[in-house]
Amino acid sequence: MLKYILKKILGMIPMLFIITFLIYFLLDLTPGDAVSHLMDPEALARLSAEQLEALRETYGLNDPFVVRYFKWLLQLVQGNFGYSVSSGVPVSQIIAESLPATLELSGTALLISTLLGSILGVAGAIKKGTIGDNVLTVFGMIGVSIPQFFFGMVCILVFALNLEWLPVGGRTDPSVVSFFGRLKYLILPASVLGISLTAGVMRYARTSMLDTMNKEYIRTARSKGIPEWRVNLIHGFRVSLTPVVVLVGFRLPTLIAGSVVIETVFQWPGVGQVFNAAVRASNYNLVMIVALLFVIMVLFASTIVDILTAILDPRVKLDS
Amino acid sequence: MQDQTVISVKNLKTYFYTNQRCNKAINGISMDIKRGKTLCIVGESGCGKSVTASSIMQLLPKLSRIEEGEIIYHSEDRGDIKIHELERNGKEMRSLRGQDIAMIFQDPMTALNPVYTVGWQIVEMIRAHENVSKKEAKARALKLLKDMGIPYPEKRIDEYPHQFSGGMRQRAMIAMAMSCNPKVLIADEPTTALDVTIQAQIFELMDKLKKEYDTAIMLITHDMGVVCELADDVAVMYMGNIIESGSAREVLKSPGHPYTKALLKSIPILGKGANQDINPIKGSTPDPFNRPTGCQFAPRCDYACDKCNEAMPEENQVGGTHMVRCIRFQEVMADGK
Amino acid sequence: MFALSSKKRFNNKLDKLKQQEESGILAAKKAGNRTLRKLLNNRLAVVGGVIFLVILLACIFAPLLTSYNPLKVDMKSILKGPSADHLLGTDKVGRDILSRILYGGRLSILIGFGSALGCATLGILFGCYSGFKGGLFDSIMVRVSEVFMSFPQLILVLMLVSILGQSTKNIVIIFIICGWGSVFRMVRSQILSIREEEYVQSLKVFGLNDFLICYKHMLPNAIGPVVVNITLSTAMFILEEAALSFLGLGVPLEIATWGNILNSAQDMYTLQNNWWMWLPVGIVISLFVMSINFVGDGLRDTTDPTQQG
Amino acid sequence: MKKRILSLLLVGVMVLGLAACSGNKEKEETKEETATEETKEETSGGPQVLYSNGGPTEFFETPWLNPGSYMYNKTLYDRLLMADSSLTALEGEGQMAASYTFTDDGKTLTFVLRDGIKWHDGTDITADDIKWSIEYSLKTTVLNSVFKSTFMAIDGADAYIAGTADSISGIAVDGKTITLTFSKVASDALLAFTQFAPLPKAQFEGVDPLSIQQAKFFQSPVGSGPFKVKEVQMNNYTTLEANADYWGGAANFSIYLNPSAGDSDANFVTNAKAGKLDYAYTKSIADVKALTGVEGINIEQVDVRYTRLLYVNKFKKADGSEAPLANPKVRQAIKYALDMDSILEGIFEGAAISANSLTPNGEWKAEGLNDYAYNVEKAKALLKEAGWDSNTELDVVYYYTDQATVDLMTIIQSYLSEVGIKINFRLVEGDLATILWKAPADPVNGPSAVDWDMCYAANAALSMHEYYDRYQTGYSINSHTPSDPELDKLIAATNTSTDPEVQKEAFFELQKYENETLFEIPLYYQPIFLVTSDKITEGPATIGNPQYNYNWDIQNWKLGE
Repeated sequence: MLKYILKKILGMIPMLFIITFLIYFLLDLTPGDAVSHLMDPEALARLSAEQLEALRETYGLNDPFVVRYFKWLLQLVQGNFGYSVSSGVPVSQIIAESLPATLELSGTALLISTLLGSILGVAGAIKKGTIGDNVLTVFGMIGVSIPQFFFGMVCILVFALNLEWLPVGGRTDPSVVSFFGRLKYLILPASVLGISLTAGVMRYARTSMLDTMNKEYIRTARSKGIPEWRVNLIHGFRVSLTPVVVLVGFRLPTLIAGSVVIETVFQWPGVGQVFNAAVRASNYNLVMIVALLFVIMVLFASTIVDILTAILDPRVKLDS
Repeated sequence: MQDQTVISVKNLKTYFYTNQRCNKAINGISMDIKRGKTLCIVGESGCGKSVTASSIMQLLPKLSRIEEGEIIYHSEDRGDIKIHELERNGKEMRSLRGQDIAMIFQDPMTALNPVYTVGWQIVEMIRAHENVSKKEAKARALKLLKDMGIPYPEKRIDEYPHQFSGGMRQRAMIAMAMSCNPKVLIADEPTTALDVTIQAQIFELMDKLKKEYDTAIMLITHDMGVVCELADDVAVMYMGNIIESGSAREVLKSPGHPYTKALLKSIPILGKGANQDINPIKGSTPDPFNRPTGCQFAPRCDYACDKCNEAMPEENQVGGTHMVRCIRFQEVMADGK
Repeated sequence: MFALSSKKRFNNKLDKLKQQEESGILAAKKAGNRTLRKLLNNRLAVVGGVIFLVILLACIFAPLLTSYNPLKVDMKSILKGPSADHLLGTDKVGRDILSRILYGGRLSILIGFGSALGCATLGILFGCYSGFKGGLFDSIMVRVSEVFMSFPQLILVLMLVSILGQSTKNIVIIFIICGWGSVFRMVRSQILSIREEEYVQSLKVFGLNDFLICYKHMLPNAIGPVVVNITLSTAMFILEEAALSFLGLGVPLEIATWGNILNSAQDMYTLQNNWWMWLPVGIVISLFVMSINFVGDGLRDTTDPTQQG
Repeated sequence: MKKRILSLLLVGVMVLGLAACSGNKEKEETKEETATEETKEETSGGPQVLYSNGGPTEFFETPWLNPGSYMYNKTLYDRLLMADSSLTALEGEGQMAASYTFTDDGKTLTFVLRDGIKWHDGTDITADDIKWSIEYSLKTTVLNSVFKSTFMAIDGADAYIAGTADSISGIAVDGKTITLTFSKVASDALLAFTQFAPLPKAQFEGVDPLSIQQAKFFQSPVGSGPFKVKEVQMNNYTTLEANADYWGGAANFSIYLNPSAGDSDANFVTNAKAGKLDYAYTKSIADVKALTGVEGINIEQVDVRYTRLLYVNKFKKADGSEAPLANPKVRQAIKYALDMDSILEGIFEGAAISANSLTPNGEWKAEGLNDYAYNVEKAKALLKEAGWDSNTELDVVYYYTDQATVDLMTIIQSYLSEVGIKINFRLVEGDLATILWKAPADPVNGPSAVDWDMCYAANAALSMHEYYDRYQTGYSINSHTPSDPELDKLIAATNTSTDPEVQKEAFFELQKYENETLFEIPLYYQPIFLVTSDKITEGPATIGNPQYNYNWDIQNWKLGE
């Protein structure tokens, strides 16, 4: 197992190098640079050309992008994540503030979608063809069929404004201290994001469950006289868990990137919003570090998926 | 004689409703499975022999059902149980499965759940029917594996099915089936997927079960060699009907139905040298959706005549338990070719 | 009570079938193509198919259904509710919403299908060959696809939009660049397993060249899941287009697409008062995407041989 | 059991649909009481809280760029002088300055600092802080143009900027008094010092003026105003507490800021309805429409110097061809072709006022200007006179991304096409300074260094000069108007004296010239809407432009239940 993980990590290094280089190159291609996004157009209009040049000089934006890339890489290797061009705040601090919010939101949403998706998928497979299957499928599909921001806004309108059960948005309020008080803020965004991710898990669970239910060992299990629910869940679902785990595994990166749309609609101070603003303002340092974290999480996720499949399915050997 | 019968099947009809069509898989069969005896059901593939086993175990697929007829299990303590009336996966049927009637399947490769250890699956079977502690159940499973002749059972019990060879896996299957010492063991072509040397070991093992545990065995096969070796009673099936049944000696010595005779002639007998003349049966089994009128075997039968095409021949009793469904059975028996 | 009747209904259905069989009706009926019949008796897929066709045809024959030009500004009739001449009312600048939904539908569906087909073609082209050929080409392609798939999609979209500029064509290109990776991986894994089949060895023995084996013989066997993927990713791309216009990155706002129409519903006042500006288009998008998903699911069930019934 | 769960789910979905569409009136009334109760029980313990927006998302913006557009800049910092609601400096007592004198010839200005005033970290506010603030701000790149023109007029400022002197000779510090001597007329001197917020010199040791915004100071500023920073959670919320020893009295409430970028707050309406917005301003008509009639929320329209216009590029094109809009007749035709009143009625429901000049209506505007009322025939006639070729395509650019702008562009396109002028419009992003405002090498006859024909933009002006100075020949960002001696003369006239009456006359002449030649096409004046909730029982005495500082003395407001 350890040998396998080491091999995977070594494999990651060249990938990280290529991807960060590509991101830097693409970021440099976008029109304008960090300076042109520093302030709103009217203020910018009042600056003279020399002042603009001087500003560019201070951020070292004038040397070719390859030089800038290696300068950034050098800094990274020394563990210095650099400063946000627009606010001067160290990038590590910005991430330290916004990452927990995204982890909390995306984490809960992933949990909701995995649980809900698996239950709906298994129930749909067992009750295939009946009305129940159709109703569950329609319910599962709702998430993936309605655009997220539209679904979010309607939920705010209904639950926050009309029915007033839940707060309108934001992550918390200084006056709210209890855990449940804070939880109240999480319910709406996490369930909107969760429901929109459910359909994928549901369909995967349903398909793999259908495949498993036709297998021989299910008939053997039934011939052993064990209760129907054990046959379906312990024997059936346990085997069809693997593709579901693979799908959820490949969704881990959303833990880092978060969902820009949900975070914007629900005023959630997550990485999604920060990253979206940073990319549009060509805020190099911030974009590179978040992208780096994202790519590490993607490669990490694929390793986790391999290990999990090996654990779940004894037939799969790790170092194959 | 009567009290020896464990399961009696009377005029069983099972129809399949897949692909929006109705396929009469079993068209009225009757048989008795007796304690300590091996009943062999033999026939080409597609004649409905596996469906019989599934009907008895109520393991039929969703889109099929038992139309008519009875399956009665004569249990010692709970009197006669009408299996055909039981709810498919109901509580009572499930208590029968595994405890009173156990079943092993054809392809050991896919019959065991790949993600659980062999030991775990046997323990699950034991604990499903008797509330014994996990430790005790595991000990029993270990003993069972040893009885079935699996080497190093202590190590093997915690291994996964894919680490077992074909023969070993079938032995594990039998161990599992026998874990609650069932009254009846139904084996659905247990050795077809195994090579010959392993086949002999499995049959030897089944014979031992019959003698030691007095279990009734219903063996389904398409290989006449197996029938000659193991069978106490034989039932030859063709297109959903039993066309000939009786004690092995009667049927093999003097087959009354052209199909049985042809089957016997089409297998090479060990040791009879290279130049045996083996002549296969001409034609192939007809399409179940447009069955020939009258005797189902008529199109492929050497003795076929006009009368054969009128109606399905009735059951004629020839001597003790020997039954033949052919109007010209005397000629066939006399022929003695 | 509910369980009993379903048992009874199940038995009646079988009795009816048995009765028909015995009377020989079923034997006479020509056994239609199995896949088509199975697709038809999957209720959801049929309903999905019908909705899909209705919306698609309405969009294609938009000129017949509405005489209004989707871009025509009419200052006199601003924010009018549904009325006789404007079936679904008008938006902030007096444009007829029904015609915008229909003409916009053309663009959205074009973007959805265009991108999905683009991804599929790229995915199949590379996936097939690299799965079959293996070797250096395969490892390079896998690495390239890994690069594209581990790219944070948002950053790719943001950058490409700002580089290429905002237009329908660019959006399709961007979706194809982002999406081909997953189809590639799926086709490649299919081909890897098909490659072991005997008939492929025999084709090689006959000396057919690689392309012929790969694309003519192996591809049809791997096409089932790809077709399903096309339908499902069409739905996904239509939603992505709507999300992009929410972030202000999608198709330029004045061009009518479903995403842009829905975009106008961003402020609470419209949500609460001018329901006709967002409800109809929201329903159309959801129905269309759901119908594609159901058809996709139906296709998946038919291409799966182990399915009974 | 399973069946019952399914039916429950179905009912749930139906309720969601129904509640979404209903949202009708009487539901909102009942909701209002519960909303205030909810906020009350939440904050019944500590002091009352005034909710507002404009909280920092990445940093506190330096007060030297937009002096009052952020709530925190208006409450954290004190200015030298105090302006009234029409932004004219009050006589006698100021904020930091106990008293001040400004000589009639506008050459010397002296302040006497109030004694005992302290920065929030307890250190004294000294005259040296003021001198340093003026000098240091000149070196930064983010300085408001009114401040810049005033400080550049101080004697010795040019030498300081050129680096030959290490301080500005014209600023003399003596104990509590600071005297400024001007080398040329600083027409907006008093206005500048009512808005310019001095900063603590000690906090900026070793900070390079070019990257002042990135200084640590602006993560949690030390100010001089009635409120100070209590807790900052970027992108989440920021709380300001009352400054107990503020000279003008201590407030009995704290301020809670929702984060929002610039002056566009996407969650303006949702927060207001949920009782989390007691004082804020917006320009978005959609927000205003959504909040009119909501109980407990009052909306005031404030007319401000904010004009939306079409800049017209009159330089020859790079490929040598004549600028299509060089001829004033074509520009007049465009103005006649736009039915501004019905456009504004459509998009802004009458909340915006059609414009005939850069200067909004009021005492600073000349009488009798031509309104160019909507007149298609006149427009067509002018175009025929100018020999307009109807298939030239004008390239119009804009940089706002909101829906209203796109709608406006679509409408302008359709009106102009009716008189035979074809335009297509595109969004520009990225380096706007070069794309929009790069001045040509030769300011007299070009060719133009930018490639657009018209540019839809806004002009927010603190002082009238910010409207017109940019059209002078050779001005750094004049990318559109070739040198016009008559125009230069009129603009220079407005900068000759600090006496408002003299300035007014000069502006009237300039506006008449602008009205004839239309060197730019003014479209409309956009008012700002001040949104306050009933929680503020005793608010500001008079309502001024919320984007600038005036004597609203927020620390003495009273908040009700």
